[in-house]
Amino acid sequence: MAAVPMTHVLMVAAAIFGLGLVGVLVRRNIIFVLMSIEVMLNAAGLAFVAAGARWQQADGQVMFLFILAMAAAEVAVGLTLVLQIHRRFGTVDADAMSRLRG
Amino acid sequence: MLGLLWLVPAVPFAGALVLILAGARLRRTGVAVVGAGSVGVSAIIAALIAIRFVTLPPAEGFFTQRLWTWIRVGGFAPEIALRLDALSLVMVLVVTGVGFLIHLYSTAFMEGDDGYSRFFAYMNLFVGMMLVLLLADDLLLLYLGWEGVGLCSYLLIGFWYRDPVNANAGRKAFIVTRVGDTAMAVGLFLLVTRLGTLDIQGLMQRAVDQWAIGSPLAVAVAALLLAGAVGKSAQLPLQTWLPDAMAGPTPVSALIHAATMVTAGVYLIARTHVLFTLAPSVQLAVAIIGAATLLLAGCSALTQHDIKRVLAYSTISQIGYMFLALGVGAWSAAIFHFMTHAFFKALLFLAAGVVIARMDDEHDMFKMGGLRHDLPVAFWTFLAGAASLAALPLVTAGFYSKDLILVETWSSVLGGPWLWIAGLVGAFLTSIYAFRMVFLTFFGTLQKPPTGRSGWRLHVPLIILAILAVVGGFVELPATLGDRPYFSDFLHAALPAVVNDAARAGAIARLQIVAGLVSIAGIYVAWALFLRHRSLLARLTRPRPARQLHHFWAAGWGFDWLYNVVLVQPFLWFVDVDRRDAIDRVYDGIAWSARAGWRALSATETGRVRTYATGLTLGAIVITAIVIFL
Amino acid sequence: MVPIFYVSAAVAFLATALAISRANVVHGLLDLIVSLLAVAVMFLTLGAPFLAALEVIIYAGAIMVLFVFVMMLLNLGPQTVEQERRWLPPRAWITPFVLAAVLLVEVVVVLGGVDGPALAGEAIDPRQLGTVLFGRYAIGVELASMLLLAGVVGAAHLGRREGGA
Amino acid sequence: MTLVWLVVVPFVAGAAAWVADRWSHAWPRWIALAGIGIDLAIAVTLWFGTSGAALVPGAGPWLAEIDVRWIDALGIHLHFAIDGLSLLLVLLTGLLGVLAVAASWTEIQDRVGAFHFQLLWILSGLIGVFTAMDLFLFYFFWEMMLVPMFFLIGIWGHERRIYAATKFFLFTQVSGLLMLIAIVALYIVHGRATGTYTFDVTALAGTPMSSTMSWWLMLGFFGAFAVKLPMVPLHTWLPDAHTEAPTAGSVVLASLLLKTGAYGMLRFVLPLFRDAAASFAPVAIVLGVIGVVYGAALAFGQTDLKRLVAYTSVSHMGFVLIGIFAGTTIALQGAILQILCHGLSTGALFILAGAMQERLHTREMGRMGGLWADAPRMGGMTLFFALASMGLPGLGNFIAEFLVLAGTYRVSPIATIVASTGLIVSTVYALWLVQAAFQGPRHGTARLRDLGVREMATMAVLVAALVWIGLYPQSVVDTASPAIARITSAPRVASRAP
Repeated sequence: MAAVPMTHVLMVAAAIFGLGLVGVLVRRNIIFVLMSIEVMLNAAGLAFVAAGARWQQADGQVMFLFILAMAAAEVAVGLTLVLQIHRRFGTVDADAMSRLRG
Repeated sequence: MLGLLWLVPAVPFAGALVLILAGARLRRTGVAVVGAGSVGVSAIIAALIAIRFVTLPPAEGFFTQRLWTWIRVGGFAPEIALRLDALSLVMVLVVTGVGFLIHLYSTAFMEGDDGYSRFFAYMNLFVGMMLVLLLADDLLLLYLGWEGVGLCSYLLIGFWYRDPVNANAGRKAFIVTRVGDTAMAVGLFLLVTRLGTLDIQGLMQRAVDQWAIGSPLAVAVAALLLAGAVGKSAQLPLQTWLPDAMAGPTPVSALIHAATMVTAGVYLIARTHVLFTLAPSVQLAVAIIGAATLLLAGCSALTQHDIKRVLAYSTISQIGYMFLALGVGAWSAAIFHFMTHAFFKALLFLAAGVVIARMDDEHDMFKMGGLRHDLPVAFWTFLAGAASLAALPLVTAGFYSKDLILVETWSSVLGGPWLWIAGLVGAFLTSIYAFRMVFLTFFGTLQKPPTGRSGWRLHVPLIILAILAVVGGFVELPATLGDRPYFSDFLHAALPAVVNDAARAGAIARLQIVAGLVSIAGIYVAWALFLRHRSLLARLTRPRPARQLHHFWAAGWGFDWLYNVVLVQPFLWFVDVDRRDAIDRVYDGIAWSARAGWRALSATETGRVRTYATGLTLGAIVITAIVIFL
Repeated sequence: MVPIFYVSAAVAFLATALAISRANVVHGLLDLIVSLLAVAVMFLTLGAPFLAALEVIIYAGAIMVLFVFVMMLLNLGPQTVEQERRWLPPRAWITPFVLAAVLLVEVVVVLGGVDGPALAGEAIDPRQLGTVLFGRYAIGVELASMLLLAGVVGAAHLGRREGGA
Repeated sequence: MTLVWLVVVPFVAGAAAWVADRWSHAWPRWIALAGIGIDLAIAVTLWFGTSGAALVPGAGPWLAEIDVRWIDALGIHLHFAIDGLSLLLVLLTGLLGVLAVAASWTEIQDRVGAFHFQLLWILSGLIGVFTAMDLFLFYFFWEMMLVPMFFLIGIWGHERRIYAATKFFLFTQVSGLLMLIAIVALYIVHGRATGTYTFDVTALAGTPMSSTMSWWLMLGFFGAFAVKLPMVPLHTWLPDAHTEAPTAGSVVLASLLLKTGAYGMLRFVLPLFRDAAASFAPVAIVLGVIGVVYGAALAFGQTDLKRLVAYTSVSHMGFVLIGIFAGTTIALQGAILQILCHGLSTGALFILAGAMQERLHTREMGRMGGLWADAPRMGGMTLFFALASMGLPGLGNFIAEFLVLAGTYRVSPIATIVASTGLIVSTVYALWLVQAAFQGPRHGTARLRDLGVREMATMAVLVAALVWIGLYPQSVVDTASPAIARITSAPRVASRAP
C-alpha cells in the first residue's frame, strides 16, 4: 500500500472542519447548524484516524468510536430540541431564540 | 497645716461632683449650701494655710505636695504635685476669696433659674480647675487646669443654652482660646523634647543651664507660651472672644471673665518668668502687646452702649497693663494689679449685675440714668469700683497698683518713655470710660424706675469688695507715700525685683503727680461730655470720619471681621465644598468604570448562538496565532 | 490506493461545501451523506476498515435517518426554501469565510512545521481495536455508555408533548 | 489553654445564641452577654495575674502562650500568645463587647439570635487576631471577622445598608488579599533563605531579604492595615459603614475593628520590616497628619450625627498612625493609649447616637436641638464624650494625644505642629456636635426619654475608664511597655522625617 503523507490527511481534515465551521456561522436554520457540527466532528475523527495510522496504534480509532458515540447522543438530544423549539416558537431560526441575551 | 493643701482644689471638685450626681434631687437651699459652701471651705483652708505660711515660712520659701506620679514613660515623668509659694498663695487667696463672694452673690442672683444646680456645679468645677492651674507644680498639670477653666468658661457662657447666641459665644470663646492653648501645647512638646521634663522648677533650672540668653529655642518656647497666655488673657490678637463672652450670667463674667481665669495668662508668664528673661525679644513683645491692647481696648470701651461690654473691654485693657508690667520685668507689680483688679472689676460686674437685674435685663446704659437714689448700695459700691478702675489718686487701690506699673515702666531697663506714654494715655481713657459708666447709669434724669428688690446676699459681697477696692492698695505703699512695699517684699521670694535704669529712677514723685492729674482730667472729661454738656458730645461725633471711627472702635477694631474673612469663611467654604468627601469620588470613579465595563461586556451577550460561535472562532484564531508567533 | 484517497478527499470537500450551502434541507442532507461516504472511503485507505464500515452504518445510516425523521415531523413546506434563500444573502458568507480561511491558514502554517512522514498503510483489524477498546479504554466505554443513556433519557424527556406523552 | 478559651467561648456562645433563639428572644441576649462576659473575666484575671515580675522587660516575651502543630506539611501552627499589647486589646474587646450587647438590648428586635451569632463571631475573630502569632492563623481570623460584619451591616443596618456593607467588604477584602500575597511571599522568601517553611511571626522577623523585597512586602501588610485603620485616602468606606451599621456594629467597627489595623502595624509591620518601615515612616507620618486635619475638618461638615462621629475616627486614628511611625517610646505609648481611649470615647458616642436614633428616628442634626431640657443625662454624657474626643486634659484621650505629639516632636517638629492644629479643629466639631443636638431652641414637641438605668450603667463604665486612664495611665503604660521595648529595642524606626 503506497502511503499518503500525514500532512495531507490533516489538511483535508482541516479543510472539512473549516467548511463545517462556516456552516455553523452562516446558517440560521438549526438543522443546518446541527449538520455542520456533524461535519466538524467527522473532520476531527479523520484527524484522529490519521494519527492512529501514523503510529500504527488502535488508539486513534478508539477515539473515533468515542466521537461517534458522542455524536449519536448529541444528535438525539439536539434533534429533539429542534422539535421542541419548532413546537414552541414555530420556527427553526436560531437567531429568533435569544432569550439568553444579557 | 500645709499638708491640707490638696483640700483647697479638692473641696470645690467634691462640690461639683455632688451637684452633678445629686443636683437634681437637692432642694435649692441644699444646692446653695453645697455650691457656695464648698468654695467657702476652700477659702477658709486657704486662709489658714496662708497664716501658717506667713508666720512660719517653709525653709526654701515654698512647699510642695506630691500626690502621685501621673505617668512615667521613656524618661518623661510628670507628677501630680501641688506647689505653694508666695505667688501661688496670693493667687489662691484672691481666687478663693473673691470666688466665695461671687458664689454667695450667685445664690441670690440665680435664684429663679431652672439650671440652679447645674450653674453651681459648673462654678465649683471652675474654681477647682482654677486652683489646680495655680497650684500646679508641673506644666502638664497646669495645662489640665488651663483647659479645665476654658471648658468651664465655655459651659457658663453658654449657660442659657436655648438662645443660639449664647451657645455661639461660648463656642467662640473656647475655640479662640484653644488656638492659643494649642500653641502652648506645642511649646510643651518642645520643652519635653529638649529639656525632658515639665516640672516647673526643674525646667527653669535646666533652661538656665542649657540655653544662653536669646537662644532660638528659648525664644521659641517663650513665644509659644506667650501665645497661650495671649489667648487665655484676651490680649491682641486673640482678644475677640471676651466681649462676646458677656453672654453668660453676670456672676460668671465677674468671676471668670474679670477676676480669675482671664488673668491666668499673667500668672503663666510670671510663673515661667525665667524663660522670658532668657528671651528678651519675646519679653519686649509682651510689653508691646500689653501696651497696644490697653490702648485698643480702651478706645473700644469708650464707644460701647452695653454696660457689660464696657467692662469686658475694660478688663482686656487692664490685663494689658499687667502684660505691660510683665514685659518690663515688673513681675510683682503685675500680680499686684491682678489683685486690685480682681477686687474692683468683680465689684463693678456684680454691681452692674444688680443694676441690670433691677432694670429688667436692660444692658444699654443710654436707657438707664439717675439710678443713684433708687439703688444706693449699687451706686456707692459701683462708684468705689469705678474710682479704683480710674485710679483716683491716694484713696483707691487701683491708684497704687497702676501707679506702680507706670513708674516701673518708666524706670525699668526694659521699659522707657514710649511704653510709659502708652500707659498714661490708657489711664486717661480708663478714667473717661469708667466715669462715663457712672454718669450715664446713675446720674442724669431717671429714665425708667427699677423694679423688685435685692437682698443681703447681693449686697454683702458688694460692700466687702468695695472696701477691698479702696483699701486693698495699702499693702504696697510707694517710696513717696510712706515706703511700705509689703506686697513686693512678700512676692520677692518667688519673683525677682524689677531692674531699674539708674538714669530714670529718680523721678517717681513727678510721675505720680502726672498720673494723678491724668486720672482726674479723665473724670472731668467724662463729666463734661456725658453729664454736663451732652450737646458737645453730639457735635463731636457728628462729622462723618468721627462717626466711622466710632463704629470702628465699637466693633473692636474690626478684628472679628478680619478673622471671619481670613479664617472662618475659608474654612466653612472648604467644609461646605468637601462635605461629601472628594476622595470618595475617586472610588466612585472606580465603581463607575467597573459598571461601564459590565455594560460593555453585557452588550456582547446577544443571546444569538451564532455570535457566540463567532467569538469562539475568534478566540481559537487568536490563541493559535499566539502559539505560532511566540 | 493513494489516488483513491485524493479523489475521495476532493469528493468529500465538494459534497460538504454543497451540504452547507443548499437552500433545501433534504438536498443538503443528501450531500452530507455523500460526504460521509467519501470520508468512509478515506478511512479505508488509511487502514481503518472497521471504522469505514461504522461510518457508513451509523453516521450515514442511523444518524442521517434521524435527521430525515425529524424533517418529516417538522413538515417543512416549500416556503422554507424561499426562507432559506432570504436568510442567506451573499454578504452573510463573508465574515465566516474570512474567519475560517484565517484559521485554515494558521493550521497549514502549523502543519508546515511538522515533517510529513508517509502513513504506513497497514490496516488495524477489529480484533486489535477491540482489545484496546475493552482493555485500556474500558472506563471510556463506560462513560460513553452513560453518555448515550443520558442522551436517550434526555431525548425521551424533551421529546414528549406538553400535557404528557 | 486560657488563650484557646478566649477564642472558643464567644465562638460557641454565638452558635448557642442562634439556636436558643427558637425558644425566646431573651435567651440569645443573655447567652451573648455571658459569653463575652466570660472572656472579659478571663482577660481581667490574666491582667491581675501578671504580677510585676512578668511585666518587666526581658522576663520572657509572653504572658501566656500555646503552640500546637496544625498543618505540618506547610509549617502552620496553632500558635496563640499574649503580651501586654495583646492583653490590652483583648480587654478592650471584652469590655466593648459587653457594652455592644447591652447597647443592642432594645434596638434589635429582628432575628435576635442571628444578630448575636454574628456579633459574637466578630468578637471571636477579633480576639483571634489579637492573639494569633502564626501569620496563617492571623489571616484566618482576619477574614473570619469580615463576613459576620458584612451581614451585621447588611441585615440590621439603616437605609443604605447594602451599599455600605458592600463598600466595607470590598475595601477590606481587597486589602486583605494584598496582605495574603505578602504573607505567602514572606513565607516563601523565608523558606528559600533558611530552609524552614514557617508562618511563625517570631521566626519570620529575622528573614534575610533584599531591601526591595522587604519594601514591597511591607507595603502589602501596610496596605491592609492602612485600610482598616483607616488612613486617608483609604478611609472612605468608614463613614458609610459606621453610619449605616446598627449601634452594636458601629461600636464594634469603631472601637475594635479599626484597632486591628493599628495592632497589625505594631505587631507585624514594624518588627518584620524594620528598615523598610523606617524609610517609609516619613510618608506614613505625613499621611497621618493629613488624616488628623482632614478627618476633623470633614467631621465638622457632616449633618448626620453618626457620620460626624465616623469622621472623628479618621482624625483620631491619624494620631495613632503618627505615633506608630514616629517610633519613639513616648509616641508608641501614646499610640497605644490612643487606641484604647478612642475605642472607649467613640464607642460611647456611637452608643449615644444609637440611643438618640432609637428615640428620635433620625440622625440628622438639623432636626435635633434643645434636647438638653428633656434629657440632661444624655446631654451631659454626650458633652463628656465630645470633650474626651477633643482631648480635654484629665481624660485619657488627652494623655494619648499629648504623648503621641510629644514623642513625634523629636522626629518631626513640623508634623507635630500641623497635627496640633487638628486639636483646634476637633474643638470646633466637638462643640458643634453638642450645640447642634442639645442646645438652641427645641425642634418638635415630642418629649424625649432620657437615658435609662441600663444605658447609664454602660456610660458610667466608659466614663470611669476614661477618667482613670486620664489621671492614672501608668497601669496601662506598664502593661504595654515590654511589648514596646521589644519594638524599639531594634534600631530606631524613624531616623529622619520631613
